[in-house]
Amino acid sequence: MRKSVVMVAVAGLLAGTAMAQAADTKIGALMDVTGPLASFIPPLMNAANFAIKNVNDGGGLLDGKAVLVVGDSQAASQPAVDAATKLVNVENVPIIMGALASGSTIAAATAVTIPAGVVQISPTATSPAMTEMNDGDHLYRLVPSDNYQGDVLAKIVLAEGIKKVAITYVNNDYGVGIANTFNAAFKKAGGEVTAFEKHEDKKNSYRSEIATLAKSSPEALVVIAYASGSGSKIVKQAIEGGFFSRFIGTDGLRDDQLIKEVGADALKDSFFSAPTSPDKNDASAKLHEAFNAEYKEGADKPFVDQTYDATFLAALAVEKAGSADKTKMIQALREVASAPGEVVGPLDWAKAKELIKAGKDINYEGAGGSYEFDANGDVTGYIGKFIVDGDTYKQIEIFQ
Amino acid sequence: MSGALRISIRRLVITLENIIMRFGGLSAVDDVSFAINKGEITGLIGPNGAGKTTLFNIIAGRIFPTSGRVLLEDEDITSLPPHERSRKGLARTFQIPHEFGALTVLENLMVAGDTSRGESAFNAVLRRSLFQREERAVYERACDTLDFLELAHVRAEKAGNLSGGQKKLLELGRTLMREPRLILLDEIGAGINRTLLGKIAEKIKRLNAERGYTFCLIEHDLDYVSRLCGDVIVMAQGKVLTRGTIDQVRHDERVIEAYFGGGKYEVGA
Amino acid sequence: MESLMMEFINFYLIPGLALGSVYALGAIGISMIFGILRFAHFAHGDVMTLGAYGTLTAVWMSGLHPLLALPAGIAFAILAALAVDKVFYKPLRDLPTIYTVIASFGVALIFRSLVQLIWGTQNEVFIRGVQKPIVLFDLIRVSVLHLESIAVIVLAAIALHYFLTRTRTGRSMRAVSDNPELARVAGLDTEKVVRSTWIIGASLAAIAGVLSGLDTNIHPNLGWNLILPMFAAAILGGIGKPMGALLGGMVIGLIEELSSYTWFTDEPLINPGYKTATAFLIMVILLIFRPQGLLKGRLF
Amino acid sequence: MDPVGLFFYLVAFLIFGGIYAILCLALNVQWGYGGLFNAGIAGFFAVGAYTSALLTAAPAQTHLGGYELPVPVGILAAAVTAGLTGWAVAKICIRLKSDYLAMASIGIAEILRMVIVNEDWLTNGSLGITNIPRPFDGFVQGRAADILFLLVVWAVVIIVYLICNRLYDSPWGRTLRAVRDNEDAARAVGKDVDAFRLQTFVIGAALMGVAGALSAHYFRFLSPEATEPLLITFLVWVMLMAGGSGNNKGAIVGALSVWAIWSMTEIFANRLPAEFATRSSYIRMLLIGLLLQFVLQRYRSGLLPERSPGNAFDKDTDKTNG
Repeated sequence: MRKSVVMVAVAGLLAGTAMAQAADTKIGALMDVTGPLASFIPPLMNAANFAIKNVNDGGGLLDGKAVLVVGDSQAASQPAVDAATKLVNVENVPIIMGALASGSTIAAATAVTIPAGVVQISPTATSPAMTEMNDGDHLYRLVPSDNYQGDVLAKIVLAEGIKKVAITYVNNDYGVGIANTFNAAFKKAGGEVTAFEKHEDKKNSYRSEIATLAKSSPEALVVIAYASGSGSKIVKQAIEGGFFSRFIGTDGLRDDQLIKEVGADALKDSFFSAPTSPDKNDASAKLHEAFNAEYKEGADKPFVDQTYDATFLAALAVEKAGSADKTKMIQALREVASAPGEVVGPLDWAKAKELIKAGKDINYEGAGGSYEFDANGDVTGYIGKFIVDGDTYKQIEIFQ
Repeated sequence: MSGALRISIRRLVITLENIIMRFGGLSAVDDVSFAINKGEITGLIGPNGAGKTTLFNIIAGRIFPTSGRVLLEDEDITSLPPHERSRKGLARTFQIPHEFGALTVLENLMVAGDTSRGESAFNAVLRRSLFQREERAVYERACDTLDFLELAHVRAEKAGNLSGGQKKLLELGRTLMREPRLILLDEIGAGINRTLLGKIAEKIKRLNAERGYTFCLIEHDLDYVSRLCGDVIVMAQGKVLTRGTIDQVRHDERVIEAYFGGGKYEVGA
Repeated sequence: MESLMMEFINFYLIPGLALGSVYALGAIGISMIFGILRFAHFAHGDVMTLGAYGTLTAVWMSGLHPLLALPAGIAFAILAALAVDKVFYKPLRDLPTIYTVIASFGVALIFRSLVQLIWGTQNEVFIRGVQKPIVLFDLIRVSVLHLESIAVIVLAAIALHYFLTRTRTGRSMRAVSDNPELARVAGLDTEKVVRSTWIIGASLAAIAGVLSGLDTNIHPNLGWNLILPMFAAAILGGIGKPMGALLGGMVIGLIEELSSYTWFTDEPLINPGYKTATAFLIMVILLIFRPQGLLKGRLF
Repeated sequence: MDPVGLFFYLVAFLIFGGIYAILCLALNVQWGYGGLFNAGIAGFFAVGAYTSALLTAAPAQTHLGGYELPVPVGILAAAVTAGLTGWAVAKICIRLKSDYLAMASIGIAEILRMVIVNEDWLTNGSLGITNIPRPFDGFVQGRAADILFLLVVWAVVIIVYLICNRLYDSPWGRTLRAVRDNEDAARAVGKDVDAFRLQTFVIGAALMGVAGALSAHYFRFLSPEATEPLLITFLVWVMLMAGGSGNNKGAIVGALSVWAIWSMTEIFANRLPAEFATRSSYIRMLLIGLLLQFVLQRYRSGLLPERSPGNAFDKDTDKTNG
């Protein structure tokens, strides 16, 4: 019986592959669909699909259509490696967008994509460890390393005139990275940190932690956590207990979910940092409008911009390379992402395809930044300062 | 009590001294002292709840008495765990068959043999030649036991699939795998058919007569007891009521009282 | 001194009790299922999740307050529990419990996937915005929800106690839990007892799910994240003892909250990262030294 | 269809399959032979993984260790520390009965997970350990390195299989199965039940540690989600039940077939239309849950049920043994 299951599996595999048109080109995507980050994924999946849709609406990829093949990396090493193996070996994708969590991104890269010579672009992985990795130039990311956002956030907080804060951060690769940098930078610049405590994700009550954090009366609470995880609960319980009224968060907290759970009124003194696009670029607004027209909601969710950009960049790299040959992707990606070249933005697939066809150099300026990769595949990027405005967030300042 | 006078100290296998066993507020065994004679088949009878099985469990070490002492010949074994008593030659069967269900009949017997070298995980993996001789001896003893019990035809069967009577035989067989000094049989005849019952009785008699094995058995069927036991101990409500030959105890007023609550009946008639 | 005292009550004690009441409501079901059906029900947390989502749907459709829409969620959870018992657990009942335990693990996976398929993975909330606490005598600040939670648990305890001691089914349940062999001999209707167990367990789980959802938010992992502390609570209270489970839940909730209180120094007693570990530590210690639990539950 | 790609997928599939096979064999020693309900597999797996990673990784400021020891040393050390952890756990709770042991072992595994995630100085906490080498790292580059690693993994699987088989087919294994089937009777025939359980638990835990070490070397990266109980504990239980507990071949067959289902269902899921891109993953989990129920109800003794090892002496006596 088991044999027949395997047989059917193989048969289905062959049939499935035969179904895809010969001229279509696959783009791989590693998404943490199930597992602890599941609540983030639906808008991000829409973002990736939207990028592919834009490609296909704007003339398609190479001589056919672009097809997104998703692997479920479940925010853990083992499924990430398994999913990446399938993308690389079974689906033969020339380039991979993802994964989201640093852990699954690193595991997929070191065990699968680097040895196989496939370029991987993570939209969100922030772990500093990725900078020094011996990746043969195969691993890129679209958000600055934790070291960067933490530093900038420290500057933003001090610029607000806040000298004394308490910090709580979620104990995962995201929270620990940013919190450590922020803590160091803030102290170095003369700020005072009254408490620096990690917390577990997934708990229902953080009240005792918050009460402890509130000792020695800090002016504000820095919450480095996801809004759909512990972040909203902490903010809500801190307000209910009357401990804090002012919160400082990063991109993980800057989520409509927070406003949905806490309400805009309670957040009027709070501010947030998040990677953003340069000042004059209206790419973000443009993308959000189109995105919301397509999916009704979700453009403001964290990491939507970066996920869209990563997918779009992957497609651009393939187009630039002129074929789905994975060995050409490093050079092609660097060319389409960096200056010099004619600037293209989100939704501009037709224009980009035209330019590439004409042999012109292009420079993708995305909704989430301009993505000038350095030698390590990192971006310096821009960090925006956001405040709550009605049901959503408003960017009020940009730092580089 | 004449039996006790007959024998010298050296012929006692098990001696119980003032055994008391309390569960919560209840005394299951209340100050019991007796000895079991070597080479005999001693019966332990009494109505339900008399404390017979509790006493067996105390002798076998499955539970420890609240107070009192258990001697194996001259050695105090009161606080010895059951497996160490077993190694000293105290073998037992259980009221409800306790077979090793997923093991074959042959394995059930071999497990009970003395395989101390082969029971080292290290030897099992790296020094297998070390226990081959020991294993061979245990195997042969198991085969002989199977032949003796007429179970050889089911030797490869899983013990869990045997009939109730066959399981009882198997339990008996397990007690024979090491040289036993005393075999405790807890209702070996319960719930099995007449034919098999006769067969088991015959085996016990032969083991006693031919090999000189000592038995102590709990039994409800007094006819059965009368066929096997020269010496019978009667218990009721946690105490020893009397002791003697089966004919003596059958007509003892106190025994009749204990079994039937007063009426003038002959017990087991 | 007084303010310290108040701080303790407001921010550690009452939240601890509120958290404990969620654990307790879940643990009662686990304890009863363990006592009567003899297996660790790993899908119990996901029954909570179903109850919360069922209530949420009723709130969306009717616009009622979540506590008024609760019966819909309870009915949904009961239905789901009875269905999986019939289809997945009952065929395995005569086998070693490991089969049912593994089956319940699979059921947990099925429930969670269904919730993700039907309702999606994003967090949902019953009530938007911050609930301002009630302030009494300028000293005690309690959130309405916490009062509600504590009231619900008191009501549940009274109702359960009444049911178990005064009704025939309730007494049968206790009998089966205390001594299944005896109960079978006495000719109790085991299937009815099993059914009642699921009904009560699922109802309380649904209530717990809704309370948890009111306190924070509703998401597909809501119950799964609570399952281990609830097991700890059930064991703490003594398996098969509903009142013990209730007590156990309260104790676990309190200890989790109090473990990070600044007891002796200005630092939290235990690094908040280890908050959950305290529950497990208590469970393990108890299993070793007093496996029958606080209220002398059954041992298997 | 690219045969080279399929070949490398098969290689990766068999590496995972081999690691799961070791876990399954280890659980088979504990549950199949010994009847011990260990629900904390992930904990021993993690101890092994971290031990080997810390000993063999490149030096780093962020965590302890980084001694760059040879990988085989790391794997052996993993077996030792996981075994010691198993010993400590068994010392405390081996007397607990079935479900209680399960609860205690889950609790301990969770505590271990929290230690790993919280003690940054030791494990670099949630940021994890990078630059973990594979054996023979210098020899081959790129995808071909996977083939070499596959050989290493299956060499370990074969060694573990041989160890388990010898344990099974010995008085030790026989006694252990007797302890599993009936504790009281085992005591009554002179077996030190607690000692056997302790040994079983330690051996199983050590083998789980080996599997953990191999996975760390395969990923070259280790972070606390490696202890995810759904993927380690639960899946391994399903594999053993499906394969046949008490049967070593069954353990390997179970590991490979359940892993095939787990991994290959995604390839189908990818064939669904784009609207299902997110949902297909949930559907996949749902199907796995249902499939499990099917296996439990229809194949409850597993694909290859337990068999007695037979007796070497029987050959020269008679032929009744089957």
